[in-house]
Amino acid sequence: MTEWAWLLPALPAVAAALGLVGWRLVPGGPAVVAIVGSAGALVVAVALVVAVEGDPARVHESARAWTPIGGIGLNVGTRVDGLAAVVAVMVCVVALLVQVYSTAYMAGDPRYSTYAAEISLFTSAMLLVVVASDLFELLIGWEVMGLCSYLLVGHYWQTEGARAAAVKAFVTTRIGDTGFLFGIFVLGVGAGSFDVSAVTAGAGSMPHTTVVAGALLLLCGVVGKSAQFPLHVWLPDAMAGPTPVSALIHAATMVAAGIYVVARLYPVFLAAPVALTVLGIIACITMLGAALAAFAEDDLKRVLAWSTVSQLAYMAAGLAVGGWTASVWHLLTHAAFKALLFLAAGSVLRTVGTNLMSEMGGLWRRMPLTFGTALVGAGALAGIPPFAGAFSKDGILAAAREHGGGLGTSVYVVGLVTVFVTAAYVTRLVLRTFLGSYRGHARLHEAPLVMTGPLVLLAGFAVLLGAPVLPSSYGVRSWFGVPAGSEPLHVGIGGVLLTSAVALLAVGLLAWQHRRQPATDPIDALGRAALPLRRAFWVDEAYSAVLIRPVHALAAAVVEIDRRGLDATVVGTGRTASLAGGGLRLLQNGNVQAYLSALVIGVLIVVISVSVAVAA
Amino acid sequence: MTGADVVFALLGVVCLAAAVLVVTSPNVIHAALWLVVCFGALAGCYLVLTAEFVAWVQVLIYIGAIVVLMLFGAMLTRAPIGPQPAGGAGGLDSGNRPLAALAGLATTGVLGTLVISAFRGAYVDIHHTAVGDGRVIGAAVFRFFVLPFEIASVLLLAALVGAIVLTRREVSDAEQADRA
Amino acid sequence: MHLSLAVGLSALLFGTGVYGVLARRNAVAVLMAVELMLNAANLDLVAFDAWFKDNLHGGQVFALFVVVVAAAEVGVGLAIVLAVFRLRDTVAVDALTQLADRDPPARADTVASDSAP
Amino acid sequence: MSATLPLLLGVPTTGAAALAVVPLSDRAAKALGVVATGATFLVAVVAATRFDYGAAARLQDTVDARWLPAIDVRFHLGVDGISLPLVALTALLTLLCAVWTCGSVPEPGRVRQLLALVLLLEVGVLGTFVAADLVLFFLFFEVVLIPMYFLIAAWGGPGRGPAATKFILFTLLGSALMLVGFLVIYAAAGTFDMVALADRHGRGIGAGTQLLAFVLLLVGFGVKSPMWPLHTWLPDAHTEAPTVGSVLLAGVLLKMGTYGLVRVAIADVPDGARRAAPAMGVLAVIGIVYAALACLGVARSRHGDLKRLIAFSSVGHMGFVLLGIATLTPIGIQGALIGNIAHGVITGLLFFLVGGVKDRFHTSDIEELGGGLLAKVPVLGGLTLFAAIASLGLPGLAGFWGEMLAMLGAYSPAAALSRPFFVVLMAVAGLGTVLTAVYFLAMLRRVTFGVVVGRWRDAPLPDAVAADLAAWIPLTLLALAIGLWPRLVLGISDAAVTGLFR
Amino acid sequence: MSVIQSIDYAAIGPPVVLGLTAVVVLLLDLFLPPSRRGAATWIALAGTLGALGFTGWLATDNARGTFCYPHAGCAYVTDDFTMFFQLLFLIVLVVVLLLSRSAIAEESLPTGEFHFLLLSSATGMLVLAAGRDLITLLVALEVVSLPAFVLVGLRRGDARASEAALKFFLFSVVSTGLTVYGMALTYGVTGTLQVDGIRSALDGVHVAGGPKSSLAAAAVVLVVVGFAFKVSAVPFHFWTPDTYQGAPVPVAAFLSTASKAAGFAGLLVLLFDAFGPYADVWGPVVAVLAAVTMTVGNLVALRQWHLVRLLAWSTVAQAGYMLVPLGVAATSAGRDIPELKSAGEALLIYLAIYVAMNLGAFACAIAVMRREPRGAITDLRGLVRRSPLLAIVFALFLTALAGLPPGVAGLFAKVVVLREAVHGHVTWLAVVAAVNAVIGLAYYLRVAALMFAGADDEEPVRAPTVAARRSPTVTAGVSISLAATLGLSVYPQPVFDFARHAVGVTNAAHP
Repeated sequence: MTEWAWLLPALPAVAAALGLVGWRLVPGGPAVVAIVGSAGALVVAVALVVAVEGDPARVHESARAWTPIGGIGLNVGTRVDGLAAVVAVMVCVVALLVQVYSTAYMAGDPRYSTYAAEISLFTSAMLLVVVASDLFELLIGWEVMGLCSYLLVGHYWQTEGARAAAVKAFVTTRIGDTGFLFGIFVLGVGAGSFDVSAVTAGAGSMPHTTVVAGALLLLCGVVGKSAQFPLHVWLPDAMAGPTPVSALIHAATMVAAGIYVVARLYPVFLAAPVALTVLGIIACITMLGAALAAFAEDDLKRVLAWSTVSQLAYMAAGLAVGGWTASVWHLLTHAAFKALLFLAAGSVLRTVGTNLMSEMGGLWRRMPLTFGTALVGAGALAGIPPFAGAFSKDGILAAAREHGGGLGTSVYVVGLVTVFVTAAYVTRLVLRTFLGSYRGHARLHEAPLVMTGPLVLLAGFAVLLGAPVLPSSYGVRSWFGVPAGSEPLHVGIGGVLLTSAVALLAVGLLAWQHRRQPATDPIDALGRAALPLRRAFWVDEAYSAVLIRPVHALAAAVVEIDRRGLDATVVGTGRTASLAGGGLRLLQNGNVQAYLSALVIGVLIVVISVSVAVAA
Repeated sequence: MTGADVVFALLGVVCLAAAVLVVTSPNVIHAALWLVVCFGALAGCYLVLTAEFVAWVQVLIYIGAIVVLMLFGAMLTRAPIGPQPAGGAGGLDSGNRPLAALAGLATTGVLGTLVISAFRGAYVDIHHTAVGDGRVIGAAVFRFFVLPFEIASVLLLAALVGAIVLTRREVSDAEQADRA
Repeated sequence: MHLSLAVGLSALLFGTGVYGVLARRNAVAVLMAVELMLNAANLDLVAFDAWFKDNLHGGQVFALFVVVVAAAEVGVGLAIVLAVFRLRDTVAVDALTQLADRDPPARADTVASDSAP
Repeated sequence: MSATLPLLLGVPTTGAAALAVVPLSDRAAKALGVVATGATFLVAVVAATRFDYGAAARLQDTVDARWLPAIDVRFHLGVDGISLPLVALTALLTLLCAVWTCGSVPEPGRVRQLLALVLLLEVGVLGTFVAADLVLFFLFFEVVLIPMYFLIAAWGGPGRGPAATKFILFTLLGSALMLVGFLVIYAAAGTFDMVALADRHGRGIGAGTQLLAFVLLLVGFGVKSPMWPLHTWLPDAHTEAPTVGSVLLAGVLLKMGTYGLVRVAIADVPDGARRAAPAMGVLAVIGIVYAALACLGVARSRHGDLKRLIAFSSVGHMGFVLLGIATLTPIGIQGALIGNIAHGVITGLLFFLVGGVKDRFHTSDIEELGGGLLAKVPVLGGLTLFAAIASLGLPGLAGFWGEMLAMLGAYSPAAALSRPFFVVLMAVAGLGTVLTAVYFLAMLRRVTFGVVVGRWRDAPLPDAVAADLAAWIPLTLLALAIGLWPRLVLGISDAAVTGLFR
Repeated sequence: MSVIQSIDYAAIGPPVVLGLTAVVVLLLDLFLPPSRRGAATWIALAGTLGALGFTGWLATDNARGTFCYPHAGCAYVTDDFTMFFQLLFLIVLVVVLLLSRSAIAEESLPTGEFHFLLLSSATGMLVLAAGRDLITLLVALEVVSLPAFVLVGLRRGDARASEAALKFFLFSVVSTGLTVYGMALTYGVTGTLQVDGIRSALDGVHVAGGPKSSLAAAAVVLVVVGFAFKVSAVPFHFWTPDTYQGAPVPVAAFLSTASKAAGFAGLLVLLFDAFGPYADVWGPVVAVLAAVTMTVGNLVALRQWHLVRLLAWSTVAQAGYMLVPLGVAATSAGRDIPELKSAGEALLIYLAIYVAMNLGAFACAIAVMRREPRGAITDLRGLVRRSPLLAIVFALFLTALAGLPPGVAGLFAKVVVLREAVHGHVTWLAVVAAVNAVIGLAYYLRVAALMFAGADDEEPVRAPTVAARRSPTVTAGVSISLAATLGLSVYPQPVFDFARHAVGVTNAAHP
């Protein structure tokens, strides 16, 4: 079966191509094309899971020669193991649900066909990352995702915000991707091959500096794609795109890719502990900072975006401390509840016509189904049992505790603090959106079935992926081939209780505050201290001052230099020649005596010089 | 220092002085006359150097023909008889004099130094030399230099025709009348 | 006699001729100066001939040909001078500057701007 | 001895002569143009099918005839794995140009002369790629100058005169110095035969001579490529040239420079190359960053011209090609070759698209266009988007491989070169890739996206017509095909490139 | 020993035929009615073709020498070198005769005298190329020059013509003065006037060194002046633009091709043969002069507005290129015998190609200026619409002069001379020449571009000033030049071979 894995990216890719240029030929139009593509991929993915499930650690590779690149050759093909198969299923599920959801959400959009095709391409690219057997093949998927996020974030390109956000998303991730590319160089040259298998197998025997450099460079790409500090700035802005796209980006593709690649190339990182430490530090900064920023955000989708940043940091931190299984599990649970939250948010936004929570409130009455499913998502995000997030998150914290040392302790402490902040902003989100009284003016109504259906389905996942899959023999541990050297999955009652207690403390605090002052935003309670949070610690401003404006100034300067400097030199040379011609021309003044003088003097000079030269 | 040296030196002084006057005299007619003196002295020099035939040719052709031609030329171009203010409009010297002086001095200096240092001590034995009279030179020309002699005839014919074609004005007008 | 005398005199004459050519403005006077230059060469030729006792008499024969050349030159030269005089009413060589590198006549002023690349 | 290559040169020559001499109507001229370029393309295809891919390092389909024994010049033609893709690209682009001309003739018309010049240009470019004798190479190298000059000077924009002059003077300066370089090689090696010279790998040529020759060649080919800071003719030439001129200029003319560097400079004076490579690498990298910044400046400036932007982007892309060559590794050179092809395809497409924009909007000024291309002319806008994305080196499209391989080459340069130094160059080049993305996106943001400004909102502007699509679609598909299956190019050149270092 | 030198009349056939033709034309002119004087062209052409045939026959024959000296060497030699130049002169003469025909009629030049003078000058050239002693060279040089002065000044009503003639004349006589003085000094140093004799004598002088060697060096320079003047090398070039502009254009064409080639013939004989031992002295001088000449010529040409003056400066620049191969003598490697030989070969090749293309350019200029007598380059604007073929052909010659395809011949020429420079290790000179090629292109191209440019709005379209009919002889002249240029572009090998044989016989073989 695994030799058919190429169908995984191929089916959505075909759907994308058809959707772009040929959807008119397909009965049912673009929606059918897109849904069939995703569904087909899902079928393949499920089949793959079935195929590899017996021995998830075994790698099924099927590759063929791709191209020679000057002495060495590249291969192209698929590389399927448990991890890949499960993540593929996750991707396909979310993608399919998003496609289904979009048929309603994007109804009436004149560019729906393009939109659906782009989502298909997005899915295809992510699946290519998942199954790629070659690092450059992986890179193709990796960057095509960047392109798709650019296109989809910029879907509403009539608006300035969407255009800016799209560019920001692409450029920021591309900065990281450059490092990623160099990381591929380092590892591929070190291993003598760019096959994923060769690199992971060879990581241990490479010189230490090589593998550290390679791992650190790969991290650049991961940081960019998974929106970790300091390249996280694009993700909140990316909310300018349609909400289902956000669900896709945040749950199943793009940001997940970063974590997935670290998990996929874990032997490389294990061989380079320095890189893992760096990853841990970055993750700590990101998880807390993003959570705090989420707490101050008024825009519903941006709150979710910050939460994604924060949750991805959990996964990164988990990988950093060796909690491989927990991180990958959190990736899955997060995909479920984050997609759920976004789709719920989409359903809300579609009704209220605004993103701002200050213009919402009390929506639970009119949108009970949305509210209910959102509550499940919120619980999962906040880490409250029995929802899935609680267990996977605790797995990470447990791994950190297990890992110990400075890194482990830091991750554990920061993780716990973040649990508190997460619960706080989740509570705030629920309070400001669904509870209290409605502060806006729109006519509220529940979303149609094609939208609520996916919500309910995802809510189911958000529950089922938690405790139910934990202990059983078909449980989460047995889905992946856990790499040697990673921490085992330890989810204990004690840990879950502790995190739940921390989370519930935050929930309680907020609820109490809400009861006291139902009309005010909890963030206002912080007073002036909220300013850094509201401005997301001025990271954007710093970029603008340190990077963007200087580059723009430099660009303007280069244009000037080219015109005034280089080109003027060229033109100047021409002009000088012309002027010299003009000067020499003055000698040709028509006076033959002047000519003769020049002749005689010229001859004399030559005569003197040659006779002196001969005498010497 | 022999007598020949003395004679040659005296002639040389005359020749040189006349030459300087040729190029400085404010009157073109006077300049032409000084040219006669210069060439005459030069002919004397040739005689000292045993070049009898050349000396006579010098007298006949240069003094007899070329200088006379120049006198005619000077007069035909209405050269003012009598001294002219140097450098002024219509003067005989141009504004190029300083440069000319420099060039002239430098030429003399360079060439003089070169030749004198190259031929220091060289002595012309004028007493044991076949005198270059007409017979000797004629024989030399016809034995060894027939080719230049023949071409020289083309040269002279061309010069003749050229001079005529440039100076005859009326004919050309008549020609134009013919054509018309 | 010493060869230096002859060749020295020749150099002096040549220099004088050069001065004359460059300093005289009357074309006929310039011609005279040219004659001085040619005669300087002749003096050299004759002197060397005597010095070498050249049995081909190359120097003297050459001197004769120089005289011939000079005569032809003077003939044509004077004709040209006369032609110039007839059309210009002057024989001042430094006044003949109709042909020089000049700017084009007014109508063709576009050329100058074209020439700047 | 085979007739393929003489035909390859003969067909367009005949076409050019016929167009120049026979007073055809515009319609007939267009038809003849398409037939001639199409026939040339067919010949190129035949050459490609006859090609023995198993022996791509060997010069094939050779013609080798006595021509000027007095100066050791032979009429020696041949193709190998390095030149074959370029030959095909040239023939294809010229054909597309002829097709495009059927739909859109630049001012002031005179399509017959235009096509004659295009065909003459094709002769020069094809000749350069198949010449196997340095003097013949030089001859063909120069053949392109005059037609291109007239293409710009006669059919160009308002500033065409100075732009054309700058183009021709600049490139002639380069080629004149290049000729001196050839002669230096000849003086040392005693032959103009490129095969013999390449086989000899610079043996017996002194180190100083090699360096001198290489520097001269670098300047010569560098002007054509163009290498910073010898690029200043390019933006002007592109901005003023008509669409077909820009396409051919970017698509094939620039390739002559980098091709020459590989074919002559690296192959014949490898020791000089080794000594000059660091400097070349630095210039290449400066070019990359400089061009990117300049593009960004143009993209953001008040009155930026799209053609100028694309022209500057060529400087950057060719910077990658030059960097690849400077690494003196098979990987780098492979990168240079595929970069050449990719740039020809993608930038050719971009210039066609801008030509389409100009035909419709009568301006290529970013500010005047105002945005909303996707809304007003979706196909044109969408393809512009595609081409820009391809041009910024997105993996999976043709542009990626050249950039990637050049940087990979720089990561492990030839043994004689300083690795840390080249790694720094690689890093700076990486910065360039980011900046490249920045400016292309800035351009797209202002041009393809956004709302249609008032003056165009009600203007009846047609989207792509048949002739447009005929020119655009092949290039689009090619960009995709090469991007996904780079073996199309790299597979052909691999043996020949590794042969360079044997 | 006979009283009179023995003469091989067959050897001197070509100049004799030409000289006799000159006299015949002159005499016939006196007796023919004015209406029939046009026949002079045909007679002159017949004579020239006769001489050409004679030369052709001689060229296939073994080398001959006549007017020989008692011991060794001859004053007149018909080796391949001579033949190369004589054929060149005669072919140029044919074209110039064709080009002159309409000018003679339109500018009322005296027909008989014109042809006589032209043929006399050409006779001088034929002798110059064959002459191997200083007297012959000097007198031949004068025979070349004197009729030329008159030809330049032949437009008698035109003050410019006589001014041009006077400048040409004065420049020439001063140069001759310097040359004669130099020859006198050479005689003084070597004791002989014969080229081979000078060479062997100078060998000794050079080895001995001392003041005599210094003097010899000075003499070499002075002698060369008269020929450098003919080829318009800087600083002996000043007369060139003024004279060309004042002269009838066919005469300017003659001066810029045949006369220049004659100068090179003399230079080659003198520098390679007579002054071969002093190659280390003249080599650097020539190299520097070459660089300065092409640079000055090109730079000033950039600023010209008059077509003929532009071509004049271009010939100055081209002289610089032609001197480049001689400049290889600046290095010891370049003074290597085979190297010097191939340098001479390169010069001859360049010269042949130059003559073809430059003559073509002048021929086109004549054709153009029959309609646009003002001669301003701007008058060429839009020529392609008035006479497309002329415009294309003219552009071809200009690109050839610039050394660019489609003027492939010019490119070959440049390749050949640069090859010599590089091979002789004067790479700097090659680089200078290469840069100069660019400057040169700038003005050639400006002219070519103007011909193809559209109508200028600012300049009103003018009716041609002279209602010129197409002149068949001018067309014939253009055609011959075109055929020659194209032939040299496609298959120049025969000319290259000829040039190789021509330098093979010079004594460069044993300096």
